[in-house]
Order: sequence, then structure tokens, then C-alpha cells
Amino acid sequence: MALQIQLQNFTGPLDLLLHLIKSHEMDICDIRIFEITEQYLTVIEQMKQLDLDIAGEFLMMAATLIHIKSRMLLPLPDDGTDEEEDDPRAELVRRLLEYQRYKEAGQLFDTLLRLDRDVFVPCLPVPVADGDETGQEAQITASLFQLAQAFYEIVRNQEKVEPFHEVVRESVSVADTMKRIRSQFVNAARLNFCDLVESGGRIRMVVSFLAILELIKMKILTVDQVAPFGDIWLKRLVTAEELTGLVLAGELGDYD
Amino acid sequence: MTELRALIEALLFVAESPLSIDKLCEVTEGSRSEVREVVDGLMEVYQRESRGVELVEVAGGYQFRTPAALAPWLRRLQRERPQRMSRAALETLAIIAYRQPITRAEVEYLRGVDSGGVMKTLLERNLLRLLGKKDVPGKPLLYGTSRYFLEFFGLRELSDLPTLKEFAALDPELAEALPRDPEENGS
Amino acid sequence: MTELRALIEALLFVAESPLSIDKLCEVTEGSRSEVREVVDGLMEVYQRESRGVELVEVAGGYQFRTPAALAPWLRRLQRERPQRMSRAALETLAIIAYRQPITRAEVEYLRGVDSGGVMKTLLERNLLRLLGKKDVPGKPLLYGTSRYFLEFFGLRELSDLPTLKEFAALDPELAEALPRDPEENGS
Repeated sequence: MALQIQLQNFTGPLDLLLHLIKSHEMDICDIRIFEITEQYLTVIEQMKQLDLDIAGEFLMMAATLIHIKSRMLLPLPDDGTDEEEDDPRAELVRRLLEYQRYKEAGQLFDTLLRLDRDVFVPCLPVPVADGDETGQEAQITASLFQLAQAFYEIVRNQEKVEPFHEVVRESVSVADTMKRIRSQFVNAARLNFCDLVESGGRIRMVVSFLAILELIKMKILTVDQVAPFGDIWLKRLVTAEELTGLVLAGELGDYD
Repeated sequence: MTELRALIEALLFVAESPLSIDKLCEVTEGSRSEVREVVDGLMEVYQRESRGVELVEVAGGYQFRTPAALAPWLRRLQRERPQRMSRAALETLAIIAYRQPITRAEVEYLRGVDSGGVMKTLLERNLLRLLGKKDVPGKPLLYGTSRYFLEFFGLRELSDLPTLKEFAALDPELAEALPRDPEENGS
Repeated sequence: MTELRALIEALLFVAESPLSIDKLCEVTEGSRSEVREVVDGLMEVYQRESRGVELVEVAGGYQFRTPAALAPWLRRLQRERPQRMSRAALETLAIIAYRQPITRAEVEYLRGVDSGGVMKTLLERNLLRLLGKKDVPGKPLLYGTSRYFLEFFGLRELSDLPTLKEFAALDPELAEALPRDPEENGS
């Protein structure tokens, strides 16, 4: 039987195993372990011959199958213990059944009406807050994941930036940065200030800040901060088409 | 009453996420029974008239949503294609949804494959959240689904999840080792 | 016709900006006269029934908007809606949470920017507290997180914060960027 199998089509070794069991019309609870092990190893071998990377998990499962197979060859101890318990396949069967259950649940999830794919939520302009707010502070939210993520990124950037600190001196021009920011605004009318300011060193940050100021001066962008503690937003004052057609300072000179 | 009705309708239209009856009472200063009556009325009217939007109960609140039948047309307005969900992501999400709170190691045991990358993406997409740490040696992080997960799949609450095929009798050990009540945590 | 009506209604509700008749014709594949008739009909119905939303002609297109009279109430919802914590605040809070007790200068060194304002706001919000003074020249103040901080993030104690190692392990590629811990084990 010519097996046209691509490992990347499977989410893991259990998925592959389940496929082999089904295609050989076996009962999960009574796997013909010799046959399935052979099939499984054939697939792995084919992948190896094609010189494809095989994730460690697939190899581990191969080892598990061989181990089970070898235990099946040993005579069962005849001391009256529960047969189920002694079946070397028991653990694998349990995992397969359990896995199959979630695999099916995942398929079921895919059929649920999904936001922004099957159903959409109205998007109405909200009346803007007037000047005389009561001064009452808005509540803020953040998730634990976001907190950990923020710290993680700082630590990572430190390590990336520090070693090159004095060696490399990057030249970042305001004009180039303006171009970058302009391209970001082609697809978005509004962007978060923090997302526009480049991280990775003081110079980059300062330059992107200067570029933003320049664009504001040119009346291409405008700044908006809803609450004292809130994010700073930059809004595009011109249409996307106008923006694309715009010639920025320095752009004439270094165009090809 | 018509005023309250118009107000509640407007609130439901401008809100970014589903509004609960409690929230509606708080903002409108209306009584629970009034508010509930208006909401029920709105649900009924929009349903009956087969309109461009319907009022549905989701993620512990109410929200206007377009009927699924219109999706192919509405997608034409979208600038970006909706983000795909890989099979690995769906599988992982299913495990976490039914087994939460659950550790990464437990997810990986069930899937038989490293799931860190998938779980991180799901966290970034706000479908999962961190639930603290498990009280066992090493104190691994516990994961669960977020409120947005309910919104994303249009579920009223976790107990709305499709029921799993039952065969718990077959894996008593796993059933004991992992908490399996999906309702265990609220938001 | 009712179908076209529902579709146009839905399109007008979910579009981010006003839709012109041309655009509506393009998306619905309807004729100009049909589309115009539906739009006029919708405008009329919403107008007549004094509803929570009305269809208005604006900037060369049509858009659903809430009537001006309801604005004060809707702003209330807006005001009460929790805002996402700004990135600056999140960064500062994260540094203090993981590195406490820490001085302002140390925070600023790590962030590379002045953080006095953010720290002040975090103190006012009760997420931070003062832990005393550091025993170095100048005796700078030491900052740490408050009890409320734990509550805010649903933590029982500080050691419930996700460890960097575990966090990094979610992303096999990124994990390599972190300093290796000799005791670290893969799974």
C-alpha cells in the first residue's frame, strides 16, 4: 500500500497513529500492534529518506511502539492479575481514545459560529467625550499574560541591545522613518503611539519620535489621548490615497 | 419605556463587547425587570423581522450580531481575511476549554506533542488566559479560556460547550488527575 | 427584496465608515435603483420609530449613528469601560513586579526612558507601594507592588507570577535568547 503521508499534515504522533489505525480498519481498543508499528516505522523511514526533519515526538512514539511490541512478545505472568492492567497496550489505547475525543472536539469548534468569520458585530461611531469630564478615573485592565510579556520583552531587548551597544552605530534617518510610518498609515487610520516608536535603542526611539513630530507639523497626523493614563493615538488626517501620493522631504533625492 | 428601549438599543449597538443585564441596569438606572423586558422585547423583534442584525446572548451578556447566513456577503467588506485556526490550535483550545485549569505539560501529554508555540499564540490572541500556578512541585502555570473565547465562538457560558463523547470509564486515572469541570471559573 | 434589505442593513451596521450607494451596489450586486430604494426605506423606518439608532447620510455615504439626544448616556458607558493599560504602564509595572525592591533610577535604566510620571500614576492607582529607602548615597526610594496588585492580576502571592523561564519556554525559538539555566529541563 503506497502511503502518501506528510508528517506536517498531522498535529502529532497520536494524530498519525490514529490515522493509521483508521486506515487499517482496526479497533482502537484492540490495536494489532505488530502491524501498526511496522506501518508507523515505514512512514518515519520514508520521511528520513526524503531527508525531512522529523520532530522528536514522532521518534519517541516509534520507540514507544517498539517497546510495546517487545513486551507483547513476553509471556503474560500467569498469576491471576487483571488482564487489562497487564496489557502493554493499555496506556497507549487510553491516550489514543482521549486524544481522539479532543481532536473531534476541535473539529466541532471549527463548526461553531465564529466572530469575524461567520458573524460580525456592529461598528458604530461612539459619541466623543466632551471637555468637562468629571475627572473620575477610568478603570484599567491588563492580563497577567500581558504583564509577563512586557517584562519578558524588556529582558530580551536588553540582551539584544547591550552587547552591540558601543560597537555598531546604526544610522537611522528621520526621512526613512517617516516613510516607514507613512506606510503603516496606509492601511490604518489610527495607530498607537507606542507601536510606532521603534524600540531597540535610544537613537531609534528618538528618531521615530522626531519623525512623528514632523508628520504632525505637516498636518498629516494628529495626536489624541483620551485619558491621562491612557494610550496615545495618532490619527491620519489625509486619505490613504493622498498619503501614498505624498512626497516626503528627502525622498526626491534618494529615489532611483 | 420607549425611551429606555431606545437607550438600551443604542447601548447595545455601541458597546464593544456584550453587555450584561447588570451593566445595562447600572448605566440606564433602570430596574432589573424593566431592563430585562426591553432586552427580551428587542430580541424578539429583531428575530421576527429577519433583519440585518439579531440580538443574541453571548459571553454572559447581550450583543447585536449579523446572522450567519449573510457572512459570505459581509466578508466582502473585510480588508483582511479572517485569521485561520490551525487544527493544532483548535485541538489545543479544545483540550484547555474542557480541562481547565490545566498545565502545559498536561496539554502536551494529551496531544503527544510540544504545544508551547500554539499556546503562546492563543494567549496572544486573547483566547486563553493564565490562571495562576498549580500547587505541585515546580509550580507550573495554569491555563484556561478567556471571556473573549466565549465571544469568539458565540457561547453564552462554558457549559454551552458541545458535550464530549463520554468514555470516562476508560480513563479513570486521567479523570482523577485533571480537574474536569468546565464551569469552574467564571470570567 | 427583504433579503437585500437585511443584507444592506447588516453592511451598514458592520462597516467601519460610511458606505456609498456605489459601494453598496458593488458588494450586494444589486441595481442602483433597488439599493437606493432599500436605503431610503431603512432611513425612513428608523426615523419614524424613534429608535436607538438612525441611518444618516454623511461624507458621501450612509452610516448608522446613535441620536444626539442619547449621547450623554452613551458616554457614560464609554467612561466606565475599562481601558487597556498603556504599554508604558505595563512595562513599568512589570519591571517593578519582577525586580522589587527597585529604585526609580533602576526602572528608568531598564526602560531607557523617564518613568516618574508613570510610577506616580501607578502609585495613585494603588498598584505600587513604597518599600523604604535604599542604603546608598542619596537614599533613593524603593518601590514594590501592593496587595491590590495581587488582587488585580488574580495572584495569591508574588511567587505566582509566571517565571521568565516558563514564559520563554512557550516559544522554543525565543527561549534561546534567554540566559540558559543549567538546571533547566526541556519539558
